[in-house]
Amino acid sequence: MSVDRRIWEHPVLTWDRGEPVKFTFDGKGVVAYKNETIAAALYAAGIMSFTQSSILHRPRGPFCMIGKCSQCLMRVNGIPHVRTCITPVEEGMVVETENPHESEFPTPVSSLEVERKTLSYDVIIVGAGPAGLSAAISAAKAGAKVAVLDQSPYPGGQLVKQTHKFFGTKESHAGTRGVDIADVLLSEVRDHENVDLYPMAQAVGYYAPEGMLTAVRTDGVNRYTLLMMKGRRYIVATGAMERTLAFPGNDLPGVMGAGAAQTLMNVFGIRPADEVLIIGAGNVGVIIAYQAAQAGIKVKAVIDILPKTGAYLVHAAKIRRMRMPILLRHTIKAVYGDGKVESAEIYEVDENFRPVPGSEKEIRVDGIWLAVGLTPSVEMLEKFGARMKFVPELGGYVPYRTQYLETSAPGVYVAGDASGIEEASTAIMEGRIAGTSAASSLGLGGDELEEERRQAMEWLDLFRESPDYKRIKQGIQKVLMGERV
Amino acid sequence: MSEEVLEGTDTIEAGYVTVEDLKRNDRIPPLKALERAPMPVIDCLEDIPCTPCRDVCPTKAIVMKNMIDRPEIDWDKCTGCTLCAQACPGLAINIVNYFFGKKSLRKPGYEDYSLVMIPYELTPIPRKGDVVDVYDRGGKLVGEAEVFSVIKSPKFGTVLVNILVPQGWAFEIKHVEVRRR
Amino acid sequence: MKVLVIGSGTIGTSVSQELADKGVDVEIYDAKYLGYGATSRSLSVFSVQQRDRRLVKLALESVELAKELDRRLKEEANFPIGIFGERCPHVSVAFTERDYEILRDYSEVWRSEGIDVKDVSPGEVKEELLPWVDENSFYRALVTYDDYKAFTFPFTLGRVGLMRMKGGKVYKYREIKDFDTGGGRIKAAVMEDGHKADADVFVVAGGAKSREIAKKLDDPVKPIRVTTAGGFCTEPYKYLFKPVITVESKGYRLTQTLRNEFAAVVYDMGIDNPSYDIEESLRLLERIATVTVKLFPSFAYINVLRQWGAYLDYTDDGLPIVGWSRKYENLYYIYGFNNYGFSIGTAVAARAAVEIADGRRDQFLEDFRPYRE
Amino acid sequence: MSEKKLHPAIICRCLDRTQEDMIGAFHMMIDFLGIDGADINAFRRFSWGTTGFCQGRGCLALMQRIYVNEMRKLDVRISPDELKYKARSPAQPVPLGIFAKNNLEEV
Repeated sequence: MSVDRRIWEHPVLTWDRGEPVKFTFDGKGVVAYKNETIAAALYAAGIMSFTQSSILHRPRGPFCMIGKCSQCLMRVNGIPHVRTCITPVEEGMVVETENPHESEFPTPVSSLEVERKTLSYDVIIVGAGPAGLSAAISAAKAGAKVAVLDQSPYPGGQLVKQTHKFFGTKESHAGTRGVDIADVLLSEVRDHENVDLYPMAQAVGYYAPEGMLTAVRTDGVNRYTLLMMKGRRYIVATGAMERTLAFPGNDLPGVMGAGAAQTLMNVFGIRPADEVLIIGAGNVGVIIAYQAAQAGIKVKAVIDILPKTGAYLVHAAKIRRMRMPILLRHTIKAVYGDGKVESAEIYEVDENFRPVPGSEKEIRVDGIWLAVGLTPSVEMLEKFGARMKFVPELGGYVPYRTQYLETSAPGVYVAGDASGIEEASTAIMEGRIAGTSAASSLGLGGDELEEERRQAMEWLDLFRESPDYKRIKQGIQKVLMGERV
Repeated sequence: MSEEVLEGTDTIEAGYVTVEDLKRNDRIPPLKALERAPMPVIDCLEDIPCTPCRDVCPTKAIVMKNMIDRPEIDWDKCTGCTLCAQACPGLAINIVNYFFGKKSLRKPGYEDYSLVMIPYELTPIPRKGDVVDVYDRGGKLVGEAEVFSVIKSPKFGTVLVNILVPQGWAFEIKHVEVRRR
Repeated sequence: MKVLVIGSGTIGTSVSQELADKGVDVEIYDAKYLGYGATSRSLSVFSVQQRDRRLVKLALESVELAKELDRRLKEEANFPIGIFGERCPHVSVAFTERDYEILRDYSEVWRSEGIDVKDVSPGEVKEELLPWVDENSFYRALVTYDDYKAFTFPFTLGRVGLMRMKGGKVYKYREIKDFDTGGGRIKAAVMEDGHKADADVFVVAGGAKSREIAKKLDDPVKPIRVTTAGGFCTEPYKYLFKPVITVESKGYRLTQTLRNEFAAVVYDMGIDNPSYDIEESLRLLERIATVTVKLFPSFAYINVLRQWGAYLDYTDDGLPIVGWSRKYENLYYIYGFNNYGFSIGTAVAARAAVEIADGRRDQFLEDFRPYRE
Repeated sequence: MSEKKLHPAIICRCLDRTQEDMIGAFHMMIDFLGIDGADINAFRRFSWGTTGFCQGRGCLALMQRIYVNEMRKLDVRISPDELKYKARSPAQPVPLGIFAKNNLEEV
């Protein structure tokens, strides 16, 4: 009987996995489902080690599940270095492990098919998370012709990975589960005929000499569309990137970012591990701990080096009452295992973050999930030439912006976590501000648009009155520019 | 190798809320209100920008001037309709029908029993008649109890588990797990 | 003697290190970080396929000097990687008969300096050098065997290391905004913050940016054109692809680097671009992609990891600008290296250092003087 | 605790650079360039960090931390704004052939 790590019973989620699809992995047959990526299907079959590292020849497995970390590269149909975590399975595919550095040149079984499209829009939005989708809706309501690009096959950003109901007010879809908010926003986007949504389209760059945003849409392992897009306005809503940690064994298969674990569990319905240790007891850490329980995974502990959880009490309380230990002032010493995670050693620290002698504990786990914070994804903003500043309150390098979220690059707006790490609800409001502002700068919309923007700005002001957001407010002051005329 | 049993830090800093914390924050409904109707016990002790409980309340019994304020309950206005518990994103609200045994159930031996409604989003989902282990806010086993009824909130999708427990447990308990069917 | 060198690219670091070796007190100033500009965007190939006899000679001389530099880095500076790679064939591809005729003219220049040139058919290229090539994609090719691959950064930064061992200093992110002049001399370079750096001799080695400096000094040196170039680098693959490929008619060059990536550059000879911002360009990426896929169809699947833009300093006669200023007696120019600064810079810098430090005139450099017609 | 094989702490997964390698590269950079010549770009070059498959998405933040910590040991305070490094296009590796035109004459 082959291994099947798929989740078939879940209190909140159901999955449309699609028809069964067969492919081979290193010569052995694997049964997957049409809506899975290669990496997801392999994980479901119990395969954790995907590739071998270049110099130390260490086994590696997926770490990010969004095509960034390069730990899932394989040879597919004779094409080396395929990012299997974002490549959908196809019937009859030949998938092979490789050491990417010893990988020979491509011997593809079929030639590359590329369609080139030159397109013009009023507003082009990069990122279809809560900020990008909200921006699209607002700009479209004003009558703008809008394009939304998203690298993932399942637009909605981090919303699609959230099983819990969200805080906020009804204006920000409070009380609705993240995954359902994504559906609400997406269906609203689809109701507007003047919005084109491009899933699986990775923005490659903005080329100033040509004044063109270029994106590549993946239609299959050998089929792509090159989108060359001219926008009168651009909104960058690229969200955030997970931070990582250096500790011995941090590259063993089974160690992954919280986002990767969520993608496997909640997007694909696959158990990434049976027993996990979660590092970081902020909101992300305790929320994935609860999601793990929903997926039938045992959480051995949630540890945090700080003396206080950064999470909301109600989220932390949910896992405490399920007897999941939250160990404060604890950090990871090392992860052990032969080819994959087998155990972790943690220790306690004192007020000065020095190890407490003799406090080491060993925990038997097969998964380590890192939830140690987020950093704004600002690459596209850099390509547009927006001026940046390091603002610790906002999580890293963020762009200068006006109160209407226009950056120092004229006509380029920012919204959501890319402007500073906050929440989905603030991302929705920032999306509305950026969307309405972009449209209104094009002379579109009227009083109604102005009113929508005013309400969103007022809402954000009230939201950020919360003690947890005072710091963020201070951070924003550091990068706030005067209004652009 | 033997493995140490891990226990979490028992402080409010680690998400550990006690009945004492609730009492200090006036979250335990007064007896007078409990005699009139089931009442919510709201474990929300932070200034979260979050308003669904207020917005859903048909009698405006939950007062929150700004979105970041904590919910304050006007015990006189509350009718015990349970909508706030269904709506709460933090699963932070239990509904305690304190005098259920005496006033509604009228089953011999259950006079001092309460009916506690717990929002639930885990599997296996308890079913009517199941015996469940009952835990307090810190995950300490309080005892076992019988599931009186289970409904799924039509509007919010959250499962609501009603369990019969002695009155003494009514405010202590916060979590259940199926022990046997 | 104290010399202030403006620019820390291939030329600036080479001159500085040579000067430091001669016991001169050297300071390098760069407006950006060390090795910024065309240097960090080059393919780091020592190529003998130059269009002029004098340049071929300098290229051959550079290889010998670089070998010595490599040895010194390993032995004196304990730098294990060194800078030097392997000798490699260089395949110049002609897509058309006309291209081929132009190439043959160049090859006469190479031969005249004793370089072995083979004139080969597409089939022979596929058989002997490049099994991945589409033999129907081009007309003919010329092959030489005297090029060398190297690492760029150990080259420039290694030079800085050797220079510092002799007491030299480096200053990055210090853009020189102006000069204090008087009595036909430059007294000091002035930074944005008003800081002044004095020296006995000032050396302009700022690549394309040298044009601005000459303009600021109102010195009527030979004009240069500043043109765009672009490049890209791919993910690493097994090191199998030894040759360097050049398509002269497309201003294109590709190779697999010593780091196992494929890297290619294209030169855009046409436009004089007044901006010195380094911008990525879609057009140049398209040219690289089109030529690469035309020659090697299966490389369509090779992943582009990063791309870059660069600005190059071209002269109309294709020779660099090297020598003393006529206007300021303590100002020395060394720039205008077209697209071959890496190939010949080592030799030119060594000769220039002799002129600067010893006051001797190098007859070989006479053809490169700043005021020639 | 029984003895177990201690794995290295990997900073750059793409090119297998451990924490130890990175610190070594940092000091080699200081030896070569001095504190005046050192910066995050030179550190990238000496360590080869940020130049692999992920283009720094996995390692840059860790490298910045190492850079700041090691500089602090040399009594140099580094402001994070000095550590900014501009990532180049493409934002994610894409096959070269996507950009190829059919006709050589067009380019």
